[in-house]
Amino acid sequence: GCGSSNKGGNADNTPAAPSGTETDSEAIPEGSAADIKVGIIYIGDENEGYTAAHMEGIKVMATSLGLSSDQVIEKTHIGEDESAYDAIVDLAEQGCNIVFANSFGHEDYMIQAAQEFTDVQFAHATGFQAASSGLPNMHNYFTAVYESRYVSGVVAGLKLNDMITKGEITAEEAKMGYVGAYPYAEVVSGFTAFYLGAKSVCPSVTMEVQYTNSWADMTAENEVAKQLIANGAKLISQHADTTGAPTAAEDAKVPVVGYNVDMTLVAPNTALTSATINWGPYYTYAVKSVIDGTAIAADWSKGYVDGAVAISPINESVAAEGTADKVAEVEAALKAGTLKVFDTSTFTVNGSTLEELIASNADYEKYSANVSDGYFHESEVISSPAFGIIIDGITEK
Amino acid sequence: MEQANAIELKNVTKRFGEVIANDNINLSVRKGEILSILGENGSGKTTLMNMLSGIYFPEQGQIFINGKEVTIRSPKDSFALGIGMIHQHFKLINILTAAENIILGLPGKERLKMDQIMKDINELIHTYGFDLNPSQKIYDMSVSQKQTVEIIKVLYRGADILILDEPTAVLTPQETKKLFDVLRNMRKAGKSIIIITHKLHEVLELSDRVTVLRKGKYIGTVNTAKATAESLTEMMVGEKVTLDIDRSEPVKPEKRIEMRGITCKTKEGIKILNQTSFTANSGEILGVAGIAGSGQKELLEAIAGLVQIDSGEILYFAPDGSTEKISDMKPAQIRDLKICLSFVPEDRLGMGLVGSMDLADNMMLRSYREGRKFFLNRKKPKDLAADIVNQLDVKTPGVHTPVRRLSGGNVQKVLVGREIAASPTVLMVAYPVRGLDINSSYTIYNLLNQQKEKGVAVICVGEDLDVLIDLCDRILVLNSGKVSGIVDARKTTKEELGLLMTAERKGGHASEQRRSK
Amino acid sequence: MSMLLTFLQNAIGQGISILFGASGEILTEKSGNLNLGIPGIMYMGGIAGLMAAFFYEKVSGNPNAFVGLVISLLASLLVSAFGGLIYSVLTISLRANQNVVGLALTTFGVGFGNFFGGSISKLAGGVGQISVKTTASAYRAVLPGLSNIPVVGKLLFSYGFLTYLSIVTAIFLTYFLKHTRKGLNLRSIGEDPSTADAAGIHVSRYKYIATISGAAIAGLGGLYFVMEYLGGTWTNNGFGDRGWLAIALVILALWKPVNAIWGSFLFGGLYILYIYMPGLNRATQELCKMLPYVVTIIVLIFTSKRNKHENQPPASLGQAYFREER
Amino acid sequence: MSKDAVNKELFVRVSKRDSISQKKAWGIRFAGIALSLIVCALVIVAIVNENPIRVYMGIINGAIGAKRRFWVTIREALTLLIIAVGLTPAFKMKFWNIGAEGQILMGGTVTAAMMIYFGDVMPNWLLLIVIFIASSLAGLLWGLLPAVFKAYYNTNETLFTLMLNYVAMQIVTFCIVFWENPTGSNTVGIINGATAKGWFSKIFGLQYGLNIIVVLAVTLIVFLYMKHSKQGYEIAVVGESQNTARYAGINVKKVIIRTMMISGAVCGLAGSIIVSGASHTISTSTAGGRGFTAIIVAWMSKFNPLAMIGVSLFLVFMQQGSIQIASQYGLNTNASDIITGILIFFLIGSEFFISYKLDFRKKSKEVK
Ligand SMILES: Nc1ncnc2c1ncn2[C@@H]1O[C@H](COP(=O)(O)OP(=O)(O)OP(=O)(O)O)[C@@H](O)[C@H]1O
Ligand SMILES: Nc1ncnc2c1ncn2[C@@H]1O[C@H](COP(=O)(O)OP(=O)(O)OP(=O)(O)O)[C@@H](O)[C@H]1O
Ligand SMILES: [Mg+2]
Ligand SMILES: [Mg+2]
Repeated sequence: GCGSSNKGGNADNTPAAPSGTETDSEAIPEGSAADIKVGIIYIGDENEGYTAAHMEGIKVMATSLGLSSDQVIEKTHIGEDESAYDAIVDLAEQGCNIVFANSFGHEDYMIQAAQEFTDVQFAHATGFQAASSGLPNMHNYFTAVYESRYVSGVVAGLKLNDMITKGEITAEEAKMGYVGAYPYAEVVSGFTAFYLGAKSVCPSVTMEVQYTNSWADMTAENEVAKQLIANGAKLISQHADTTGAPTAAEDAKVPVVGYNVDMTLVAPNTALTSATINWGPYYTYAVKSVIDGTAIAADWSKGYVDGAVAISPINESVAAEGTADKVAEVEAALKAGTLKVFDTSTFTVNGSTLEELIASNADYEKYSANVSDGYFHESEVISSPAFGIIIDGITEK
Repeated sequence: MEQANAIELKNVTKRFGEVIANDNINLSVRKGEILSILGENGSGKTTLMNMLSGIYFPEQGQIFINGKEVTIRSPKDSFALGIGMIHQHFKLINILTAAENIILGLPGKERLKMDQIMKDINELIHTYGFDLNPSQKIYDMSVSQKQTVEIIKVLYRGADILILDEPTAVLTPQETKKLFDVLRNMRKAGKSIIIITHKLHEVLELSDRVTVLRKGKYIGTVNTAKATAESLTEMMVGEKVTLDIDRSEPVKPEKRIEMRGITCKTKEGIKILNQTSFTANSGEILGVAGIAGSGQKELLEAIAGLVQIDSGEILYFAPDGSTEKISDMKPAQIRDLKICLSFVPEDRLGMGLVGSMDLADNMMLRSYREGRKFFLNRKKPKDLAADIVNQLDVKTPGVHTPVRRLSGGNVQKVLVGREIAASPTVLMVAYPVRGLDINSSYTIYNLLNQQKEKGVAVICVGEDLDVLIDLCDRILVLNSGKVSGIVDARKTTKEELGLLMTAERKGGHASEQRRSK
Repeated sequence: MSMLLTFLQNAIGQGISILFGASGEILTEKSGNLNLGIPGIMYMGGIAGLMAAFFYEKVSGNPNAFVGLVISLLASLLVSAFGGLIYSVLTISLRANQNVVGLALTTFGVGFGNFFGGSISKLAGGVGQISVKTTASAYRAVLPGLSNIPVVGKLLFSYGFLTYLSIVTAIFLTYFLKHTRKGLNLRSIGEDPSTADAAGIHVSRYKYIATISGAAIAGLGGLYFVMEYLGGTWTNNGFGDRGWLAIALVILALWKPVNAIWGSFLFGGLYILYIYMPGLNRATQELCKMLPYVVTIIVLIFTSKRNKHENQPPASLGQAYFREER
Repeated sequence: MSKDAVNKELFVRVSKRDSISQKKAWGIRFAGIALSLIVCALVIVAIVNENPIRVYMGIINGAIGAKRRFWVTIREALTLLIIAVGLTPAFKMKFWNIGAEGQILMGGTVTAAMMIYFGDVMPNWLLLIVIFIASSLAGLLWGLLPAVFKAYYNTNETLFTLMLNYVAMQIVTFCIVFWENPTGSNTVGIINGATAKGWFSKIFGLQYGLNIIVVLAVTLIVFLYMKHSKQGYEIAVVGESQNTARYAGINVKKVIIRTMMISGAVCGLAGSIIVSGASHTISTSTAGGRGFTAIIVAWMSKFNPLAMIGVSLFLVFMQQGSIQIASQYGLNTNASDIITGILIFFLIGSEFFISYKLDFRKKSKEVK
């Protein structure tokens, strides 16, 4: 049940468009895509990988649904403060039927707006409060990027194996360095998946994580990568938004796995691949739901099955031989559901399995809802990542 | 063929906003002569000279140098024509050495060869008999040393025409004499010299001809030989004036200020006042004489509470018979005791007045705190400013003109006017007529005498010994921070004072050199 | 040992941009112009070099590293000099307030950098796709023999030519200011333009030249960052606050370019120290990031206690000069 | 150029204007604004290839085209105004306080702390008073530090205050580690979102009523203080010459410290207006460069608070407007910084023609 009759006073200038609720759906004729308006606020702009990926997703959505350019209003550089609220409300007042926001800190402001504009749909990426807010027009979305990180980990593991075989490093020296943004579940979940992917092919691998305390700080990422390399990392990966780490890796001639965008131009001699997210499927789904008048899920997080995640083309000149075949195999298994990234039999925490810990340690009890059937159900309870555990083999600095 | 004039100005006019600083001026300077320019404060002397030196550009009129019409757009053009000017306010860079200042802006080998430059300068110093160390920094120099640098700067450039704007205002009689010797030597060498000064005796002593300006207009030029102090003053002012100081006898002198063994040190630890003791009485003018930098400034500042005192004490004897120890007190504390010490400092715009504020706001500089109100009372100072403008004939567009815009003499009138208006019991003045024209100077002397007659204790630091002798009742002579004598002005002579000022001048140099201003 | 070496090497790498900025600003300030637009100008210099290289590599199918270097260097110098020109016209000829113009120029310059960064990013096909590898390789080329010497080679010879240029520039400027006639004239303008004017020095010409060349030198700091440090790519605001640190360094270096050399290395080191300090958690790391600023303040307090005449800012700094002004 | 032309080369003399009528002065300023708008239009047209009239309509629409936009413009202008007003005493004293960013951040941080820790323990009106006092004290402290060292050691305040901005920034980041929600997210989120404790309450039905009242009151007080109070007079004297101040019996150290305390306190209060009155959160971008823009506002207004109202409104108007056209035409938002820069260049450049006039005359003779 949605409060469709509860029109906000400011929505008068909304064109005779559907208000995206289930009850209205029957009344709306086909082809109403022509009347729909979509708004989105971005934390950054096309110069920053994370936002660029969202922009790409919006483009995919607009193309596939046949929206014209004046049906999509984009606002860049919206901070995580009152300006987010101003921008969201402005979009709602401009007649947008659905408004997206792409940064974590936008969520509170979006909820504020969602309370006022009950016939506009609001969808927020990386957030976690939609379901608990009780607002029918508030939604969260994310992707199972851990799947693509796992796959990129496999690519990394194969490269390490290759280096061991060639005698460049010993099996014990197979240490990876990871440039993380914050010690935040999204990051932890991501690098754990990456590590597990590498470990699935290179059992001796270890990983050191260092944080930059920023989502996008090219210099810090660059410097942290250099430090990791100086500290013995033989391969670099990242969960931070710039090309800082690949630049450093290219300098040091250390193989690197990127994030968000293809890094081969920045690091032609060392970039292996990047874990990427396709936001297109979600945006298409959400906007289509508004057009069709169907409900949008409060939480949405999809992976390989829906084409929401992928890895960028493998740089054949750097990757180990046979990588493509192995990747295809792993991807197929993920799609089929036969392979679970957070399979609890593949890792331990302080020497114990996750199941043992949940049973014995009060700190881990909160994960009990996530763990069943031998694996950790990431992004299933709510869309945003929940895996915040440092497993054995990974050290944090 | 008659030889062309070195300089000839025809109908030159210059305006600053509404002020016509120069109005159709004609002037000529012959080769090999010294021409004085006389005029009251603000009559446009400096402005006129600045047009020759390329600082200002005339609105109208023509300039001929050696018979050829020229356009002088910048100081560079002026140098090229062989004109060198020594400005009223020193044009020296404090953090540079004398030598660096001298070669400033000159063409030459790009890489500086200071050794060679020093040699050249030392040669010049030797030729003209100056006393200067070219590698000394300007901030370490006394006023007269800075003056010397200015002169060498012009000579080094090989100027044929020399303009000096009030060069003697800050010099001692001895230094002035030396300067005049140099100028006479230069005249002998065929150079043309223009000198601006307010001291008539210097005009009469040095120059060949005198040109007089009044209120921006050209009045006339006379041969010095045919002129007298009185005739020149009349030309300047436009009417007959009497140039006498009528000194009255002190009335009921009572002890007001007593300084007992005061010693003050500079930051570098040099004693600028050394065991100085004296008393100043009500109803008399106590003169303070000494060569520059002997501690005159500090003497007044010590009383006013502006310098740190190392030892000794200063006592104030109030008219009601009570006594206060005011050494180690800040100006505000002294004022809180209701002691009214008025002080006209040497540095008018850098200390006595706020240049960017108008006359009215400057009036309350020392009194704004009166009353317990949080907000200012602006009516009183405005009225006071209007009074002073009227009474002292201050030339200003109005009481809301920033004082920085006024000419030197008028600035001084404003400052003295304010200090007297506070009805002080002690009035301290430092170089009260420096840079002032004759008429204004006598106005100030009369004001001091009036104060004395009112029973105020006046302490006056001065450089013109003739004036001190005519004006004061007693004269205190400072020598390297020590009192070398206190004499009766009615009985002393210039020679006696000169002797006291210079006798056994040990260490005097050091303190003189430390003076930075 | 290798960690220390990496640290020192990167401290120097971090310092070079700041050194260029500080050297340029010193030259500018010596003429009495306090150019707070330097942070913006450094962005302008960086993006201009990158754009020039980008279009060159795009247009020429087979780009030559050296040609790319020359083109981007010229573009960087020109555009940052243009920033200096805007500042000069407004403050010298039109006598506008230096602070306002400087701050506005910084706003303008940062916007300029990010705007064009975004634009070429779009042209390049998206974020992270700008790459001028060929040109950047010329900037990053090191002397092959020397850089291979163990330790010393890494510490002293593992940098591109801009690093050495920054040091040479600082030394040359020191020599210029101290031992040449023009340097002397320039210093005198910064101290007292009316005196310099009376001495026949062309005040506005010197001010223009010093400000514009200062801006060009500072712009090289941006170019260094983009080409040598980042290897020829761009992110918005990636250059961060280095421009402000450069202005800070001017004061710390007491207006002497040679002092800025070690000062910039110190800044660079403190800037990245938190990455190398063991035993920090996220909160204490943030405190550690305060170090460059706190150390600057402490050094500042200590130097201010010795108030020598020679260590003061140029006396006329920040003031417009008009000959006929009283 | 022909030889002839060289001889007739124009020779421009600059001279000070006598005085200029208010009408003419404003005429020149408007000409400056008009010229700047034309140049901006050219720039925009070059980039987006749009009819400039439509672009300007877009700007107006973006700044005041809707009620909400209008109020956002007002809110932002008020914030800028109070910071500029806060900077005025310091700059009037020739104390180069470029540390407003830090003072704002400290005020904002303390405000956030009060909201977080005292949100449940006192009524909102009391909490707001506590916030005003505490944030002012925080800004005051941040202004006091450089002032003390300036007064006693003559430490360069430009650098000191600049560095304190960064220190404040790190303090905020440090606090965020403890206040962030959820852990690791590095965002504090809306504080007291449910209870609205510590938020500016509506006044006269206006959401930003309290912002208006506080800012205008502070502006008026600072105006009176600077222009008509004895302390304001002391500030002007110290700014002109410390020697004169000493001669006048002013305790220079005291004035420096007191003035910077006031300046810092107002900037700290501005921090509370941003946090309590608008964003309800704290982050490193809470000050967002306003501390620097406010310097421009203060100088361009020649420290006249009335002019500051106009200048900050104009700058914010153009900023909000350019953000709108950026979104409308798919421009990068950084274009708005370029436009702001150009505007300021022209506005401040036009001041020259108010104080000076140009005489063109033919160069008649050359100096040989
Ligand atoms: N730069 C200036 N701006 C405005 N007014 C000026 C300027 N220079 C001089 N004046 C005005 O022009 C008039 C002439 O001033 P000038 O300095 O030439 O006088 P002067 O004869 O040298 O006086 P003094 O004996 O006091 O040195 C005065 O009214 C003065 O206020
Ligand atoms: N600070 C500076 N840095 C670099 N070059 C400068 C600097 N100052 C001046 N120059 C250049 O040096 C040359 C000589 O300058 P200078 O001011 O000495 O002019 P000039 O040739 O002596 O004078 P004019 O051309 O007016 O006769 C000029 O071309 C000027 O561009
Ligand atoms: Mg004069
Ligand atoms: Mg004079």
